[in-house]
Amino acid sequence: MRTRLALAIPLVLAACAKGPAGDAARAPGGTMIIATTGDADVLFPPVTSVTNGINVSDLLFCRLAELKLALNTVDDAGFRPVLARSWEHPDSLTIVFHLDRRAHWQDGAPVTAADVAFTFGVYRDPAVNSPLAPFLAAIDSVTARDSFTVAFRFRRWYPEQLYDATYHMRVLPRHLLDTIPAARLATAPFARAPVGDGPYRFVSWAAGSEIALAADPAWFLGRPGLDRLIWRVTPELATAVSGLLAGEADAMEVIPARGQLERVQQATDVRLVPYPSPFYAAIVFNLRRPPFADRDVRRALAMAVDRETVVRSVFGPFAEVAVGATSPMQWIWSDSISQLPFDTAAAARLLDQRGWRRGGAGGLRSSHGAPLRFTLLVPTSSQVRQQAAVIVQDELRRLGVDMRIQPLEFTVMERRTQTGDFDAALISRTIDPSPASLLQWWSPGAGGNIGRYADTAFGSLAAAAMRARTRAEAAPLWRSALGRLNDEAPAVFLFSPRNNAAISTRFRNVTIRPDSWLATVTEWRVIEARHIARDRGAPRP
Amino acid sequence: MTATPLVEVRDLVTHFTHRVGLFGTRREVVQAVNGVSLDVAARETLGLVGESGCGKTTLGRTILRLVARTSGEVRFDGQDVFALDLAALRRMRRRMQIIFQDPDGSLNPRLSIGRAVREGIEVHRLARGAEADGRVEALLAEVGLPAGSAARYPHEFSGGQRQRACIARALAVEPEFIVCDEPVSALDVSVQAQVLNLLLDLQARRGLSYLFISHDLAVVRHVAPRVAVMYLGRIVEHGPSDGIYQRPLHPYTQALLTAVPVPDPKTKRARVVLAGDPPSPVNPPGGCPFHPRCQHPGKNESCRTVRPELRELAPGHQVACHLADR
Amino acid sequence: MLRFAARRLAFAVVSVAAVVFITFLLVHAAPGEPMLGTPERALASPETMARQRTLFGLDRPLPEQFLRYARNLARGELGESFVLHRPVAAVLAEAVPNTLLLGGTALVASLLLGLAIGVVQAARHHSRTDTLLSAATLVLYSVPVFWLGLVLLLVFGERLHWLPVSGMTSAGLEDRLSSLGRAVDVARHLVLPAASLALVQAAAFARFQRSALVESLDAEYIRAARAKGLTERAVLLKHALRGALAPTLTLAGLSVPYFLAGSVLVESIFGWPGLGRVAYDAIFARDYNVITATALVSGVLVAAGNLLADVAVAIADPRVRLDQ
Amino acid sequence: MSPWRLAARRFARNRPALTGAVLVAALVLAALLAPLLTADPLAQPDPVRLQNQPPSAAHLLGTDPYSRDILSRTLHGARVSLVVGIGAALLAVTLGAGVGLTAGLAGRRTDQLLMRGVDVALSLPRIVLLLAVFAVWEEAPAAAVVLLIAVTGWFQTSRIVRASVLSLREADFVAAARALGTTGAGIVRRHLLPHIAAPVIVSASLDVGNIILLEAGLSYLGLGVRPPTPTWGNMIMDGKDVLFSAPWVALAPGLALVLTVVAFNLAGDGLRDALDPRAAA
Amino acid sequence: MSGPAPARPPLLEVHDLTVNFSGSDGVARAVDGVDLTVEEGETVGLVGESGCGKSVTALAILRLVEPPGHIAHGSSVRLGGRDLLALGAKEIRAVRGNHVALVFQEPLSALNPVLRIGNQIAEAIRAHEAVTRGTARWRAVEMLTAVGIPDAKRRASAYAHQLSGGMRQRVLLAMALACRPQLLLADEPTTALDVTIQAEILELLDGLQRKLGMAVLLITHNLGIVAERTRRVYVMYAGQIVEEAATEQLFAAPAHPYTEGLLAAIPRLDERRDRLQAIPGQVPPATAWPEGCRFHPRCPHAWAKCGTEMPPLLEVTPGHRARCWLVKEPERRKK
Repeated sequence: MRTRLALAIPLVLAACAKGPAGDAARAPGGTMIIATTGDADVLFPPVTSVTNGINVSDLLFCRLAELKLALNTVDDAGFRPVLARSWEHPDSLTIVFHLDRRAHWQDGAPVTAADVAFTFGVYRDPAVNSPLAPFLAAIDSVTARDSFTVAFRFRRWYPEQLYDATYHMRVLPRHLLDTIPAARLATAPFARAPVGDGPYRFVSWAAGSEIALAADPAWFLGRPGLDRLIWRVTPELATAVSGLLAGEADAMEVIPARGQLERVQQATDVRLVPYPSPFYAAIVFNLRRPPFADRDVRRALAMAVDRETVVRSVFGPFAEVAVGATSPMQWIWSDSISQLPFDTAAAARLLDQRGWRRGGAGGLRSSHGAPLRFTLLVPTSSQVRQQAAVIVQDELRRLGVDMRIQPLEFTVMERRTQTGDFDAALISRTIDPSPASLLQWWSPGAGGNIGRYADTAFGSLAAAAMRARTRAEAAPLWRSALGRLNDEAPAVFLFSPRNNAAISTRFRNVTIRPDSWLATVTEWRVIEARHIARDRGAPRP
Repeated sequence: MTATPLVEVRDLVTHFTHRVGLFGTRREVVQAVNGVSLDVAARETLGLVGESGCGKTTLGRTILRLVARTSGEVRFDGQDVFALDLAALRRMRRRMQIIFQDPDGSLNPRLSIGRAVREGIEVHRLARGAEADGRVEALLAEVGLPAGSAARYPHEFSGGQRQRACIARALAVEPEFIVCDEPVSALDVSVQAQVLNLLLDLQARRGLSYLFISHDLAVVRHVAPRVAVMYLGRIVEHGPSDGIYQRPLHPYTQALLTAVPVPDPKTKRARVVLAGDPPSPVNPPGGCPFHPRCQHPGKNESCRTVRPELRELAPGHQVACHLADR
Repeated sequence: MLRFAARRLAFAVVSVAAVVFITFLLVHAAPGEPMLGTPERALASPETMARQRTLFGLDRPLPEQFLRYARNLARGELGESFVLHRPVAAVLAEAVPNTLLLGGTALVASLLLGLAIGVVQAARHHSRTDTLLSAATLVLYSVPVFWLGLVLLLVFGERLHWLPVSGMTSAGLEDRLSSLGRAVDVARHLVLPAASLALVQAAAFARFQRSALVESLDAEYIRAARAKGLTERAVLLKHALRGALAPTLTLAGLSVPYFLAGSVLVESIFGWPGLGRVAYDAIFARDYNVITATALVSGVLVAAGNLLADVAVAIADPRVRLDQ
Repeated sequence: MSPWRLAARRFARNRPALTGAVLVAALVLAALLAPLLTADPLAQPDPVRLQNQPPSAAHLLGTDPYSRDILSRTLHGARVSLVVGIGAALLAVTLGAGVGLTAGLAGRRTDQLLMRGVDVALSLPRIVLLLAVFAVWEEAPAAAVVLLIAVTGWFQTSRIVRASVLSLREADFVAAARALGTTGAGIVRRHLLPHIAAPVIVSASLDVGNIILLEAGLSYLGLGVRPPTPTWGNMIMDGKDVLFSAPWVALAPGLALVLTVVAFNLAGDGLRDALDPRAAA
Repeated sequence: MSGPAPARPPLLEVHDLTVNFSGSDGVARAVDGVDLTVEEGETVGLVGESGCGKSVTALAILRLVEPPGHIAHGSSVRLGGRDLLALGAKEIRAVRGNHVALVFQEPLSALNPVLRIGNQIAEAIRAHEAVTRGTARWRAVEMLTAVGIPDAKRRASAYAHQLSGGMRQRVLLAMALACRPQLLLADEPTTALDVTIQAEILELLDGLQRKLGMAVLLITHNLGIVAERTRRVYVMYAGQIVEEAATEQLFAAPAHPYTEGLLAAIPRLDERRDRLQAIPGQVPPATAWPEGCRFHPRCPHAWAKCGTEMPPLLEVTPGHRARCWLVKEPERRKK
């Protein structure tokens, strides 16, 4: 559905949390129905690309280690062990993981170092064509030292080695996959009915309708708190919310539309659980085209946009004005990052100075007879962005700038921005917990740098930040880089929505890790007094 | 037969193919006219009688080349009608016209009577402007329609008046020959007489020739001195009306004549009642086409196998029956 | 009869082939390309995309692609979904029965309801009941199906809690129910989406049926039936309805495209996992093989509807039966 | 009195039909005058504080989630709906009449070819095609929507026209015209067209409602005419999320839509009754 | 021909039957004060041109007039003394097809095209008699045989379109006679048929009538049929009976100028006429019957009184009545 503002929690792992509290193991489990607007694509982690595919496979497959709630991607202390009981850095280019011998596949086979090495091979295989392969470029090799020891060898040193080694890959069962040609892996039956090593087992998948998982009581880190997780696909957001309010479903990852949020706010059996979202939206200028090559024009446009109004109008209280190319999920987010002020007078002066003067029909600015006019591409799939564009259009009109909105279908817009055939585009960027993702979008030559922004000052600040040994050292450097980006205005950073999960009040112990909302679901519990039909009883044969 | 026939029809055959069944998966050939020859002289009326489905209407339309013939020949004033190119045909059509049975269907409901009559005048550029208006008025008056009819539409007239309008339309191009295809059978008795009288008056005044097609033997007798009787696409008897009506030679004609109820309670006649329905023209019987229904006591094998040709049994009186004698 | 059947079949094959050809051209001529992931996460790098194009053969000239597709199709292979990483046949095998259940239920329900309303109106035609029903069917006929769906959902699902609002089954309860319980559960889920589709079409059928009946009530044979001393009920149901049934059945057969179109909207609103959803998602994801295959299936369904209409008419009206 | 005037009189006596016609006229007028009567449908006076306001003196039908005036948008939406509905219907019947006429008049082979083509076209799943085309169309201006709906919507009309040409060809008054020597073109102009006009007008007027519904459905799916241009379909979509808190947002365009379609159907039914040849006799 | 007054009341006695049709052009009085009687076993003709009201009269007898038409208050139709117009819906249904049956003009349209003909006959039987389906079907076949349909058992399962026109009319007769009615209303039963078939059907009807002893009201525009088949005749014009007489009397000495005109207007098979005597003008529309005598605008003898005063049915000779002032003032007849 076009209203699906999909949430895109990238590649994070779920569930591999620490062992259960003793009392919870004996408590009756219960069932959680998760309403969602989209189905999963495939449950094979290397190629899974859709939010729900990732969410589900996150619970089926484990990582070596897992980020803690704080999402500190730099320090080893930010991670907790999962498949790997422990790890060490014998030298600056190597990490050696010692696997937990209790870990086993759901068919009984143990999880071994050979599985890890095999997994690396699969992710890097061009025939698999995993979109995650580029993130593993810094890893040279993965070798099994013995059955339960595996060594990662890096091409160069950098502080986020552990993050890259653990975050992007989920370990796969070699013994079930090594007979399948690499090109067929994504379409093999395994990819739709996988056997994993995570807290949940795969039960069933009715395409377009429902995916069911059941707790693995023998999971090596302890039985999860909920017996069953069922994703229920309801393409229409309003219907999904209705189902939630009617008690047909228990939870939604995010409610992206303000009107629907307000409905949930008024409900008594469902509460909103806010958490930072992993993305931001921005109007990206194409610096290859005339008016935007001029830094002052860009700055003037940025200053003319009242981002506060945009955010309040589109989201009400449910979003933040973006402080830059980041989201509150990242540890670099800070109000201290320098931003251009909302100052229409200054913006007008700046444009006047650069020769864009009012005088055309309708008070339009022009320079040498050419009106100040551009077209903004907006995807039809995102209602909030369309809404934001309309408001920006109105604000720029008051400045004498004619911004035309061209709603385009997502894939079409993607093509146009990739090939540089656009003036400006209102894009949304999904980001990793690691600030290194900034470079993916804003460094020269990066595939995601659609506006062709190139700035050595920003580049060197980011490079310095990448080399910093600790988070404390890196944070100010990253913030300066973001400040520089704001100042250069290759884009107007509009907002970073605050996600709101909607979760039935039947559940307690609910915590949400921003990059992966079900990461701690093994800890969630149903309040016993509020068990309902689907929590009780056993399946009929 | 009269000298110098205006219309000569020789061995005319008209077959239709049409599709039957769901989605027309099967073809049928309807042998509507199956080898007819006849003549109509100038200023003469030839009556053509027969029951529904006998092919009389198709014959009339084929003569005017409104329907494609299968074989045979039609000559009008010596010219082969089917050999004419389109322009010549259009010129020829000025001279031969047709009047249909159903005055509702033969007038375009969306054209005023005046425009309908005017159509022929315009097509053949016989007059234009006020002169054409005058002609239309005169024609409408000639057929007995009240003044002011020209501006009115068919639905504002009664059946008889509409038939008058049709006659006026046909007369507009000043034809010499008119096929009258059941011109009065859709009309009420009292009106029927008006129209028949009109047709006879016009013939006398304008020197017209008619091929008068009807299923009503009494009407044909009234208008036509010469009559042809048609059965299953063929002429089975042909001759002067007095002869045919008083001494019909073909068993079919005999049956037809006795079947007509006579409006006189005192006449009681012996009736030849036929058995069964006329066979389908898709599949006409071999031999004499009438033999399956024929009540003639002398019916024999040759009736079933040999098709009788028209024989002249009295002067100008021909009959296609093996058994007929004078 | 056999020749007729063969002709019809050949004709249906040609129709479907045309559908496939046109759709194939359209979707391949479209800008954009198969999408990995959801719109909001542009995860795939340009290199990944390029590799994908090669893998799917999308870098080949269009005629070559079409020939390959046609060859595969001739062998009964529908190809693979680019986005879902599975055979298209499997995708359809799951979706089509659900759509058939929804559309079939809606068709039958709308036909029955439409007939009933039409009969009531014709029986009392020019009465106040007739006028009221006429107004009601006119309005219903003019309501957009998605609007009706939303209203039904909000009123009967969310406000009154009478019926479930989404999906085909009660999540989490399927394996707790007996098979009868499961059937009842599906039926309950079916009510709202089927009603949304059926009500609008029932109005169409009713309007049509009413006028067909009123017209056939004018027929001489109706007067003849009354003159025999038959009851009004027999006159209406046995004589008038039989004669007026054929056109309505034709309309029912020809209404397949309506149900297909409606299913795109209604399946979205009620989360019914059917063909309409598949088509809609595939179009936005540029999942070429799935789009073409949904068009193919739709074409087959429409052709089947047309055929059914013919058969229904042949049964209802002896005049169009093949002559013996 | 000419049959057209008779039909007009019958129409004028038909109360529901007249109501429909008056409504249609009022709609057309309102749509034409929309720019004069109402504010800019795109203006957002205060997108933070004036969102989803209930009807008030300033905004007679309230405001939408962008603080835009719903009355203004509904009236401007009428422009799109009417242009699309009427435009596509006219174009479709013109196409259909052209093809039907050609098939009816041409020889058997052309006729067969065209009609088999139409049969095939009729089994095209229109919605799938429209979805596909609209999805690929980068920007779908109203003209494109009109064109596409028309191009996929003329098949039935062509059948009706062809059937009526075939039966007219057999009519005695056409035979009479041929017997008078009227040329083919003259027969078409004088005798066929006026008769085909009636069913074509009826089919066009009844089509308008269906096309408006179709366009609304496409808009609702985010296809068709794109935002921010107001169409009833995308207005309903805008209001869907606030259906409970601000029902007027979706209600106004929804009611306008139903009313318009009802009006066209009433008028169309009336036209059919008025032009019915059986009644015209 | 008028015999002595019958001991019993006539089988059918229609009195002052008036049927109005209200339409947009005002009220049309399609049937206006018609009186007629039919004795048991008798064949009576009702003759007139289209639009004169003869078919409506037949329908009104069985109360089959449909809106917008309605039978006016004050009309009465008595069958064996029982007023049909006062019966309840159920009772009148028991009369239809049972005591009084109707045969229509167009056999194709009077037969339901989608029902087998055997069924249509059987249902007429089952509407009035408590017989099983099987019995009814068997009797239907019997009826079909009685009306001269060969191979009736097989034909019973045919549909109307599979039969020829003559066969269809036989089926209609079978349907009408299935319950052995006392009175048959035959509305132009042969008009749609060819003369040879018409003769067959009329012969058949004669035979059946004699066999069943029923009365027939034969409605037709064909004076030939009237002359050959009826004993008494009513002539209708513009919604009224204008003349009533024994058939021989009517043809020998018509009293009403309209009857006279009709007789003079038809071409005759048995004699050659030079010129037909046409009745001038048209039948007026039912919404605008002329004042006074309705025939006066077309009447060659009309004088002032005819335009203002409507004549009643005046007795010419016993049993012969005409609605014409000439009966009283014969001297006004123009030669």
